Amino acid sequence: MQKIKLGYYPGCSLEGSSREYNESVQAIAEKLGIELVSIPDWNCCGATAAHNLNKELSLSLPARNLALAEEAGLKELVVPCAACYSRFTTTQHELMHDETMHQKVNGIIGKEYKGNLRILNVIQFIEEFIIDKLDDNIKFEFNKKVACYYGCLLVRPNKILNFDRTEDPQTMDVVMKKLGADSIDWAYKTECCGAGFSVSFTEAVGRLSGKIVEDADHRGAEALIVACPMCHSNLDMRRPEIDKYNGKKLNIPVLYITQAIGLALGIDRNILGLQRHFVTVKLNDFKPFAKKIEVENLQITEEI
Amino acid sequence: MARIGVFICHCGENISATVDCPKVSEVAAKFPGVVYSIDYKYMCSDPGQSMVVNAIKEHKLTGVVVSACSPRMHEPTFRRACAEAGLNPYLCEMANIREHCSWVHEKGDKTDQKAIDVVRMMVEKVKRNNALMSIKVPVTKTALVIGGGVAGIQAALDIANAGHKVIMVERDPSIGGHMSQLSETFPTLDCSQCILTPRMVEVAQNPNIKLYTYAEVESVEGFVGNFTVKIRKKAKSVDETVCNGCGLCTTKCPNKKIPNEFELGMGKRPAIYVPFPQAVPNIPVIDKINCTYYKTGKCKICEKVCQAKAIRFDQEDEIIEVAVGAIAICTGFDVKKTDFFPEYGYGKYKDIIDGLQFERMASASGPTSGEMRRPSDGQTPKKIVFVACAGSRDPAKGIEYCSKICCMYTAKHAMLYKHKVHDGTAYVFYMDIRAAGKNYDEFTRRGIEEDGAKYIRGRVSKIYERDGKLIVVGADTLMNAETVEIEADMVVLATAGVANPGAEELAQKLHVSYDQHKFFSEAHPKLKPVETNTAGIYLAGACQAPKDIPESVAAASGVAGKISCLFANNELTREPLIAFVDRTAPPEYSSCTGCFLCQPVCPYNAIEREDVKDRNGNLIKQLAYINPGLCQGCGTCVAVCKSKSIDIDGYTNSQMYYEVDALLNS
Amino acid sequence: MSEFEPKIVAFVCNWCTYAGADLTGTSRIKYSANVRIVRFPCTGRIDYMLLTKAFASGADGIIVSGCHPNDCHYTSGNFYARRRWMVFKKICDFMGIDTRRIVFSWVSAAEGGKWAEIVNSTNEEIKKLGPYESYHKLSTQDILA
Amino acid sequence: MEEIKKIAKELLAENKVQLIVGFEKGSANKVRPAFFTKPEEIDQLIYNEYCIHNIALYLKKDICQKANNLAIIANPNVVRSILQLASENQIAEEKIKIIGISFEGKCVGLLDFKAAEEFSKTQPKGIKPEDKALIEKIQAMPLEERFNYWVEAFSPCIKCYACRASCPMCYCGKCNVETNNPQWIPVAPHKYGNLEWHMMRAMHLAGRCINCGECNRSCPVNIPLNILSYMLSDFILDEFDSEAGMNAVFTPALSVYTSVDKENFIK
Repeated sequence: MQKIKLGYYPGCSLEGSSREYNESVQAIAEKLGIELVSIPDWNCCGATAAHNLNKELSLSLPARNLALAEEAGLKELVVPCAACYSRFTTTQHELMHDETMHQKVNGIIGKEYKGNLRILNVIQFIEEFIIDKLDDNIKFEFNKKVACYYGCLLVRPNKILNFDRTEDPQTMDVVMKKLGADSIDWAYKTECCGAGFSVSFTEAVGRLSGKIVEDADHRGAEALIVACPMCHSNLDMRRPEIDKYNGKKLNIPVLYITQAIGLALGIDRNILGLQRHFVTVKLNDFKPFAKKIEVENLQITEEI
Repeated sequence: MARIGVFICHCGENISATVDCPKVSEVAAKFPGVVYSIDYKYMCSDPGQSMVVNAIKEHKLTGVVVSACSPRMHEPTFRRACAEAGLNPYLCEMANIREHCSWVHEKGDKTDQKAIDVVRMMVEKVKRNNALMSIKVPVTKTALVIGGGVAGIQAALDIANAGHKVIMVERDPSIGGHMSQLSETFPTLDCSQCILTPRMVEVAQNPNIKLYTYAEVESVEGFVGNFTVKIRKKAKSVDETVCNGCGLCTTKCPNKKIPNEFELGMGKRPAIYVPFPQAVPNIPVIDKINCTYYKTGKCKICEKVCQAKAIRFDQEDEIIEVAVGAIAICTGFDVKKTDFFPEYGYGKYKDIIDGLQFERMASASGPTSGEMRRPSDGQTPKKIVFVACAGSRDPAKGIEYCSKICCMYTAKHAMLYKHKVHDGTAYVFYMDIRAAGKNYDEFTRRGIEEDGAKYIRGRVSKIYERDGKLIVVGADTLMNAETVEIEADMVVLATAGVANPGAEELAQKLHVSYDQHKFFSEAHPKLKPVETNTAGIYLAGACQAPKDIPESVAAASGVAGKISCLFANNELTREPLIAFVDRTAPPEYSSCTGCFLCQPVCPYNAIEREDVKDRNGNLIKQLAYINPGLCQGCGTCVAVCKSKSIDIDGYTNSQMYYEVDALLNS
Repeated sequence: MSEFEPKIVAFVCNWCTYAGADLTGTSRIKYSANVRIVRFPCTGRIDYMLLTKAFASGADGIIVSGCHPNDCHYTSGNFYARRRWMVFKKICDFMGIDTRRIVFSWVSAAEGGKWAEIVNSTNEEIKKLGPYESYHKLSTQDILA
Repeated sequence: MEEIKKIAKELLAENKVQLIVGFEKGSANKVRPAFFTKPEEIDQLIYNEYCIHNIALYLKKDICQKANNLAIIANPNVVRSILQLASENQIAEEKIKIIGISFEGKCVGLLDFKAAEEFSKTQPKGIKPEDKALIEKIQAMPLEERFNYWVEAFSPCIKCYACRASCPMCYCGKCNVETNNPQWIPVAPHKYGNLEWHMMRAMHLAGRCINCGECNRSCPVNIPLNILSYMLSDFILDEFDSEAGMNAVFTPALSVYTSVDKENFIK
């Protein structure tokens, strides 16, 4: 089998607070014969500070990474962090629609960014390169009730991303159903988790994330599934503030979708970094995989 | 020698604020052939028109250029003025320096130059205008009314009562339209059906009205006074001439589980059905898609029970061709369905309904016999939320326009709810209350002050279900924009009024224009609100834009008035701007070579083959001949003719050539 | 020297684009004053000889515009026009006549904004291309020579 | 050759036609068009590889118009011209007998229109390689160069109208170039008038030209006029699947449309 080679931008979170996200992405990629090539000499994407302060800077930082990836001969770039993904796609969109700015940014970064790169978030990466391989490699069914949490950045703004339905996204649910999970319909799929206030205003995070965790728990979900390091931090790490807001202790764990896939593929929990979570991930008793699971693929592009 | 007069209008300040009118007039005076040039504040006013009349007489003008607004606005005005002065009206042209110049450009030399150029181009054109005589065509004094809602009913009755024949075409099995679905009407709360059904019966009984229900317009040809319309009468599978409307078939039909369209899916109906008890005509139709016989070849119970022997399974669609002189489009509107709203669950929550569904629920003849029972479990909702402007006035992701009727019907809904569920609470989320109309504001106030509807000014961001309740999340902008969450039992979305599906297709059949929302366009937003750009075709009701009942009825009567005016004459006058083939002396007879490559391009089959014969009847030549009665003046044949043997009055080769040529001299 | 202001002639049909341009006016949407509108009953009437005539008369750019397909007031004039434009464009291209200077468009009576956009974008494009000297020279100097 | 003469002689002898249009010997080795009205004149009739001119041209001239019926010696170009003229209501089937000659010079006997249509389809068509090469060469030129190429190519034109006179499709009684109110095309043979004249002619022939190349042969100053029409014919065949000279009942490309015609060039 020929090895698939894809560009990879881990970003700062995946090297720091969200090491387990990086580990789980790498683990499932390796398991399924995909090589993720990091962009040489990558730099910060600029989120979330740059675009509030300086437009040129906020476009130049991602543009340099994109140009580097192009120079390295990469065609696709997998960007697991939702914030990085948002900055990259926004930059691509803005530069491709504003020739003056494009030239200016090329000048700043001292490179020519052509815009030929396909930028993939983790869900798009899974849909395109993972999902078809699952049937042959899956060991366990992820037979749990899960609440897929998309957060704000993964599907917005629709005009730029043209990915999934903004108000009621479905792509993660489809992946989880494919793993055998019972993916529930719930109310907080795309509500704000508190994001950048994680450090500066933890009370707000407690309130916002509190509602999210409470609703998932209330509807009987056994795990929250996420695809963004920021969401994960808030929902997992800020559990004391969350519990304080809700006035009760909630034990529902928060998993990256790549960790869930890893578990289904039978990868060791520690390789997937599950031990790093603040909320203990107790999920076990997975059923051995018996037969292929057919999932109806929803029409996910939204008409505007 | 041409003696052209140029009249530059200031249009108050509409033109003069941007264009230096005296300068334009001064420059125009020096154009070759111009003998008189003047500017004035309001050319279309009485004194302005008199200036034109007097100048024609005094300066013996042979042509007039009025440089003012769009010819679509005032060309008839000034042509009349010319005629009054004894100048052939077709020797008058307008140079558009308002819509195409002063309103769209900044003040300055470039704009002045443009105005001057436009006048010069029109002067060169008008020099070559021909004196024309208008064309008389006979009028077929029968009107076609498309759509049998309240607007169609009103238009048909008014025209019929004026003594003219009317043909009404309705797509559904019964006339009545959306109004027949409503429970009560604002601002009087009188019962909709009580006021409508007598009018429906009147339509059926009026000897001047021929009604085709379950029928659609197939094609339209011809022009004002002389349309030929093909109507497709869909097979009802019931012989209308025999059926006595006893309704036994509908009660015996074994397949009664079909979602009822009239009840917007909230009730069920059999495969053979009349849409509602007061239907006109009271003749059932068989829904071929759901009928067991049509699906499996077995059943025919309706045929067995029908004592009148009216069931006709082998009935086929019938095409009827009618000749009419005028057409009224009264096709109405539709409401956006709740599945349009992702933030409100894409229509997946049963207890989120639209306004029209609420009307059925509130109607005594509706699926709940007028009791408030929510669709999911039949419980009486104790807390109900009405969302006004659901998706409307939202250019970002919804529908940008205001649907106008929702503020009023939402107030009505809240009141009806409170009248039926005394201990219930009704919340209304709104952006603005637009209650402009006679007794309208009083009505909404009554809803708030007397019936206690709780109005919250803000939009609803999201609705989700939790523990059997609908959680409505919104903002109260009058309370520091705080988030409001209401646990509701039922939600009613006042969704936008949108164009009917099929409106675009109908517009294309009729060759009338429509706007970006697929609503039909009026000829002028203020002065020709019921006319379309196509002579002889008129608009009434909500097919033009969302309208309430009084407005629809008023427009319908307006249309009836317009059509009656048209029918008051036996002949009508048509603009003589039509194509013709040149004729010259023998032995040429014409430069036409008789290739007839013009023939296939004519949309009106107006081009005929004329035989030129000698004295003994021998054919000398075959030439194209354009039937002036049929030609509508598109001029496509003119551009197709290689030998330039065809020309078109009003836009002759010479006129257009010199209009363009005038550019060179600037 | 002042900036080059192109001379643009617009051949439009009466029912859609002329009315659309009227709507631009009533909506007070501003656009370049370099355009001169010539009204025809229908795009079907627009003779290609008038296009070359316009270039010869000093036009730097031409807009030809009418009703969208299926919207023609006369049913089908725009369809015949569309074919004629295709062939005309082909022969122009072949003969080295600059077809970047001829903009074809559909602008309906409801598209006042689109009309302004078409005029402005054409104006910008022609500004970039500069005056159509090669054709103007041909039509003026050679006649005199 | 003998067969042609036999048919022609019989047609005249049996009074089936009043006139036969063909060729006779010209000066030196040349041939020239000739009109035969008596059987004994047929001895002068010849047909050889030099008889390439499109004599369908004469069908619209007085001599043929006045004859009640006639026959014509018709190579594939002539046959196609007749079919195209017929489709444009310029010649009636009852009036004409076609003595068909294939491209190899073989007589195929008398053809009615139906047979002529079949015959027309079997005969070679398409553009000669050298013409195609020239078209491609021109298309590859930058815009300005292309324009100058044609301006220069047309500059020797003296507006003699030989192209028009030799073209069977140019049958208008009053040519557009002769209309003078307005004067659409300047008559003087300067660069501008020449450019517009040749462009107009190409447009008038668009979808109607049968690609006989007569305009090119007749041009005294050797302007490659034929490639204008060739290029368009090729485009029209490609784009609209429409080809002139193949059917006696036919509507040329510019007098019809389909709802799916391309409009990617329209904003």
